[in-house]
Amino acid sequence: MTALLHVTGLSKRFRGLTAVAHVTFSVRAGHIHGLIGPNGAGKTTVFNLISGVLPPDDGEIAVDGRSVTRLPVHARAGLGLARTFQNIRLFDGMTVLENVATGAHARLTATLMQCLFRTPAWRAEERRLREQSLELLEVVGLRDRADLPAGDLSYGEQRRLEIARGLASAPRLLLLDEPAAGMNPHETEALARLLGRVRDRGVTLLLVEHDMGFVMKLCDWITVLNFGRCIAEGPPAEIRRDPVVIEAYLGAKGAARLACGESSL
Amino acid sequence: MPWLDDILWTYQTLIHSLGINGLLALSMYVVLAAGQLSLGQAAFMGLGAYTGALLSLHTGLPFALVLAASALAPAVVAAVIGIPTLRLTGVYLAIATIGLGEVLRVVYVNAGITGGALGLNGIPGRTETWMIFLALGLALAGAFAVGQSRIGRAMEAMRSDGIAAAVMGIDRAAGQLAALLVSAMLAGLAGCFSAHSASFIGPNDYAFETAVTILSFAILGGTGSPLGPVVGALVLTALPEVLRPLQDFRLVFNGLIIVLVVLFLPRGVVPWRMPRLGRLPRGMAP
Amino acid sequence: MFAQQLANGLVLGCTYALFALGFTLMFGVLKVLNLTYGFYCTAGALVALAVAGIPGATLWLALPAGALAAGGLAVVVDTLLLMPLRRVRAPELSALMVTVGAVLLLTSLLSMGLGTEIRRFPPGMLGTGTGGAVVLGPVRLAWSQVLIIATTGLLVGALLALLHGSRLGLAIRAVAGNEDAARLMGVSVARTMALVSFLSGVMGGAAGVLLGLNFNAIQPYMGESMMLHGFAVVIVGGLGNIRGALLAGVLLGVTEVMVAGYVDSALKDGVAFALMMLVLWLRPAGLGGRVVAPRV
Amino acid sequence: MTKVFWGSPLWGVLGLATAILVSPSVTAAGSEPLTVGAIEALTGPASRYGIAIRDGLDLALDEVNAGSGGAGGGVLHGRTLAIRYEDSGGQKESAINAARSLIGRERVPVIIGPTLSNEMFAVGPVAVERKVPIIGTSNTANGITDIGPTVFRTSLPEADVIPVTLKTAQSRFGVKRVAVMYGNDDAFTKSGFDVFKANLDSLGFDIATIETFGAKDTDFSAQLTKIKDLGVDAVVVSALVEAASGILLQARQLGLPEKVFFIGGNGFNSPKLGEIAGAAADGTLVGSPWFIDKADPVNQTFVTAFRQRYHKDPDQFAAQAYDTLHILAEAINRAGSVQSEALCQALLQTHHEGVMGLFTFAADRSPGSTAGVVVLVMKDGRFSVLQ
Amino acid sequence: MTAPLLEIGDLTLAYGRSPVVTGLNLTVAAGQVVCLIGANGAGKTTTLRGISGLLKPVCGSIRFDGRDVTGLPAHRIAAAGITQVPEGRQLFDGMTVAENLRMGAYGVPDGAGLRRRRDAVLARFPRLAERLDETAGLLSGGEQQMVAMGRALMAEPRLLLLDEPSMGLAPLLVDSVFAIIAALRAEGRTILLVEQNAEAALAVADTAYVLEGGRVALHGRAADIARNPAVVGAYLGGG
Repeated sequence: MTALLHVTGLSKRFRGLTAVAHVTFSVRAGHIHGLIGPNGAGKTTVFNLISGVLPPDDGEIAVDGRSVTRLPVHARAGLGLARTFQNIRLFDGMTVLENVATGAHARLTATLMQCLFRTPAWRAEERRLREQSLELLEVVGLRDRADLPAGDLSYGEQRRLEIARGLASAPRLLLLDEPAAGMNPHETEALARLLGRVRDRGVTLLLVEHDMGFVMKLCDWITVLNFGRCIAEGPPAEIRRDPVVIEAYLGAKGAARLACGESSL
Repeated sequence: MPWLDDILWTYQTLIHSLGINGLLALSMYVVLAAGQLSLGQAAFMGLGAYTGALLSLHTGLPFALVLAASALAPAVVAAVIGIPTLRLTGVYLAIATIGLGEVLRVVYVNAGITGGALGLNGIPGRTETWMIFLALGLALAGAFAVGQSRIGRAMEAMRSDGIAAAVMGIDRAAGQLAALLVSAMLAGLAGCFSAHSASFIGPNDYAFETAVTILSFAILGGTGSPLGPVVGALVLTALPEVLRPLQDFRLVFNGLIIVLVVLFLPRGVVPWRMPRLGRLPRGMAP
Repeated sequence: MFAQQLANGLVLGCTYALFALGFTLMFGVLKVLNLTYGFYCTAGALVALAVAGIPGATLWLALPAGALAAGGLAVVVDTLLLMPLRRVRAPELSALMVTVGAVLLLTSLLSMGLGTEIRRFPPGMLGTGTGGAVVLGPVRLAWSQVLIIATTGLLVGALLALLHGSRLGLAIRAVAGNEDAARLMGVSVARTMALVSFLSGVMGGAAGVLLGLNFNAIQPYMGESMMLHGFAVVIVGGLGNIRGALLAGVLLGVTEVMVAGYVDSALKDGVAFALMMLVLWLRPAGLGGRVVAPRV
Repeated sequence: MTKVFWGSPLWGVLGLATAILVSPSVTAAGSEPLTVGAIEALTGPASRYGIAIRDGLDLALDEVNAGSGGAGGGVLHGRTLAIRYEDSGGQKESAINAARSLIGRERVPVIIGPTLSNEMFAVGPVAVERKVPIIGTSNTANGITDIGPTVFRTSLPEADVIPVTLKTAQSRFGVKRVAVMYGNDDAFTKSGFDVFKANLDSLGFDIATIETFGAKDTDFSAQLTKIKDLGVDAVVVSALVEAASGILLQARQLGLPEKVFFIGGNGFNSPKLGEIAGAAADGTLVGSPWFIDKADPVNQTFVTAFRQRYHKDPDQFAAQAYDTLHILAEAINRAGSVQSEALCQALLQTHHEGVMGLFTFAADRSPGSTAGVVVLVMKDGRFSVLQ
Repeated sequence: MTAPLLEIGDLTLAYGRSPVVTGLNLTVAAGQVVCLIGANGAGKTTTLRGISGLLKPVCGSIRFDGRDVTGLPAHRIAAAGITQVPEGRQLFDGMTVAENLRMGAYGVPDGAGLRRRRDAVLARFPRLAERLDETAGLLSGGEQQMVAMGRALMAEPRLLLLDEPSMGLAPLLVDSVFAIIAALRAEGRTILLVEQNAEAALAVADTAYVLEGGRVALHGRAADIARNPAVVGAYLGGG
């Protein structure tokens, strides 16, 4: 397996604060890769840098060996990069189905002329798009919501819609920013199954998440950030035992206690 | 049927205005649909009018070419204004386009060829009613076709959330610039038609009030679909002619409409929203 | 002649800066491009005119009356049109559009009610007529022009002192910087915004009175015709930047006069726009900084 | 969604619109009043001209119908003359709609107006197309009557007034070197400038500089400072009264010597000039086709009647309109019908002794005589005839 | 225990149409430190925004010191004696440290009272005394957190709401933040604390509430909660 995403020496400062400092890690193709760390550790900033929403002060980002560091946001979608947002950003006025279809923008090929004259090629593409979008909605369980305005969905549904929209571009790498936030355990479990299926479709996932049970169960590999720096990296089993990580989360006492009895909610 | 001819003759200007204002409203829609506000539609219209009138007065170009040139000239100017301002927030384009209206007025007033403050008169009446409505029909059909394609979805996405749209691979600045260019072309076309319909144009015909009137077409109609602005234009163009007493209050009325509609009827009188994904294969409903 | 032209430019520039002050303050705090601002200028001048018609009234009564009335009007407009939009967090352009409609509504109502003819202050008010000029070597300045320069300097100073030296100013800056945090500190954001509207209106009104006095011409469209220059000044100076507005106002005034005096007066009207486009292309944040970038 | 659409207020509006558009118009026939059309700017910024014109027309109309001309009341042996006014608001497009409606629906035989030269450029071709005579009472721009063979005007173009003023300045005050200022964004002032320029050249003046300004400008200091340095005898200005008074005031503020006086175009010809500019306006020369204090009895009768009816002083627009309606009534009677060619012919034969003096049409359908032109001079805020 | 200083009954809060907090009951007694823990998105910050008036409740009641403050605007609630240190600090970036502190006591007129408060805050955060004239936005993260807490203490609040005070801080600074909270507690101040760092929060608190999906999943004495294996597991994910 090769590295699909390669991040080297990434740094970002906001005014006086160093949000990300010399972060280096790789995401292997076919993996579900977790990015964890306490609040304010710089995880979302790393996402913003990878997706291009923010320009880095320093460092390199490469997708499939090709540097995307200086590409504008919209150009990265064409390289197979998609993402969701921590504070859900759907197109509220558009329907659920249209949101998914918009997600496919970068891979559609219809030209202005084809759209204007509704050529057979355009029709075929739109028909395929519609089918694929409905199928994606099926996958995230929103098929029966297809014609509602996205703004009318519940919180959990909106999260799932964002994932469907992210998948619509048939990305190679999907960045998920706290996909389980605000979900109850039942929903979280369903989400885990969904993401498993997504990986099985051949999509590599990089996710930021706070629900540790979720992360530990789902991820193949984990990178831990604290104070904008990488403090640990490895498979879940290792990370769970890594004293540096434990200290970052619980402090030394909690870590000691954790060593005795493990259980989950 | 002479009485019909008479009615058509009597209302010819009104009928032309209905179509021309429909085109202008559509030009406003194209910008608004992409999430920007231009107050330069009147200026683009004026540029089209002057370009068309000068070509007709001084060259023997066929009308089709004159129309094409009148659409292109404002598009070039729109690019000069749009490229720096579309990188910034919406207010910059609004300000720059208001300024454009003023500066073009200064140009018309000072350039010898434009007849200065006296304007241009004796412009041949080359506009036929069918041309206007053919253009309006085509523009409307085009707006629908494009609006229901990936381009239309991209426009609404960039209006709704610029960052999310960018992440979907949508180039916001380029999309909004394209919308502005198309809009300028439509307005230029409308200007060319109006110049060849009224036979006389002057530098003060394309001022701020005209821009606001065009905006009021779009706002009244609503921007959920291209139909809204056109209906708005038809209503606001016919109304003063129908309700003569309203004439005195024309500008007051336009201003009032914008204020009331934005505050109380944000989706306009045609609240219908155009679907962005064709409902082609109905068969596979769940 | 050069010295006189420089003085002419300075006076003209001060009128631009004076006009733009309230406009830029309003944008800086309320984050709204309020096109009705030009109307406050007209309203101030007209109210001052009405007060000046009362026997025994002087400029020192008419000026504050006009300014306060314009301030009151600004609060009414803000409360009726912009507050409801703020409450539902309507998009930025909605607020701009409402003011586009409102300025057309107000101006055309006024010109219907009063006619568009020019009015003037009664003769004998400070600076009107031909009398009263200060001669400094080759430069002649009418008293009304001196008054404009002095008022502009005074208002810029007073505004900066208010913003940086008082509790109220602190609250205004806090609201401009971070609305929610200001709320948590006990600042009534609604009241502060009303206050800013009022202050802007007062400055617009005062500018209107002084412009009317200096140029002896008051009519419903006077504010609107200042708007383009107002835009140019706030863009060149940097949106929301008070020192920038002063700088850009004077720069614009001097440039216009120099172009008219030494190049061609026909080009004078294009200067504002040219300067604005130049800044937009080269330095969109304006000379004073503070760019309002979109969310991408 | 569709439900909302069909229930929207839009349909009520459209329905109303259709109902009014298709409703039949009432046409005049038989011994009913003879109705002529008038398109004037009765609202909007130009309404002060339009309303003055309507006042003048209405005054003359009542005189015609009362038979003050001596030959019985009305026109064509007793038919009452009536005027149907359409408001253009000073807007070109409204003016065209008004003209089409007057001609196509109301079938008026002749139109008076419209108020502004710009409007005439737009409306003229429409009237010419249907061969309807149209008489401008206030259009002073060049080229008005070139629009077509049924376009007349009774207003003296600036081209007739300005040479008189300039010659007076040359002969009486020895003016040689002048500076010129004009508002370049207004058709009226621009065309006034064109005439000034042509006549200054042909009369051999030395033009030191030509400066421009905008109609909305309030600051003229840059131009005036430049002029001040050029040492001219007079400043020739083509401006509307707003800008004109501003220019006069600022010129004195900037210390332009008292002996340098101003020569104005028709825009200066307003009592407002003295009211606003006061002493700064002293010495200003302006030519006018009419003056309120002209001593001839026709004028005195008009002024008295006007004051009595409207409780205000007439201006030149009212005077021109007043004459125009009398000229039209006489022409209708001479033609014996309102048929287009006959009426045009009759108009061309006009020989009317009115408030503006003796009026005839030249072959180009513009006024044929400048005998009525007077040169006025400003003193203590009021114009008086230069003796 | 005396009557609670803050009493929340059946509080429901929503952004737009989606409820984030439902039927929340919570009390804070005077002199107590109460902490609110839970996963991201559980509704902790939303609860604080509801209490401080930044978010109008959909239903439910908030009583402060026996007075109903439900639905009051934020500035009135601040005037009543509740001060929030918001998540991410939310300083007035363009203002100086001194001005930020001044804003904290916005309701207090200039004078001796104000000087006394300022001296007290500067005594607590001596580092800020050296930084008074610097622009707040350019300070380091730790210093910014000090400004944020100092600004809130300028109001001498009767109830202090702290939202994630340790967020993004280096370990040494986290320790000092909790030391300050402990000191405030020792002085008898009443604090409602939202914290990701559950361990540290529970150590300093008297009472704790565990939020899950916008509802209270657990509550009790902080010491008991800290020993609850379910809570412990939730923070590093059990097997």
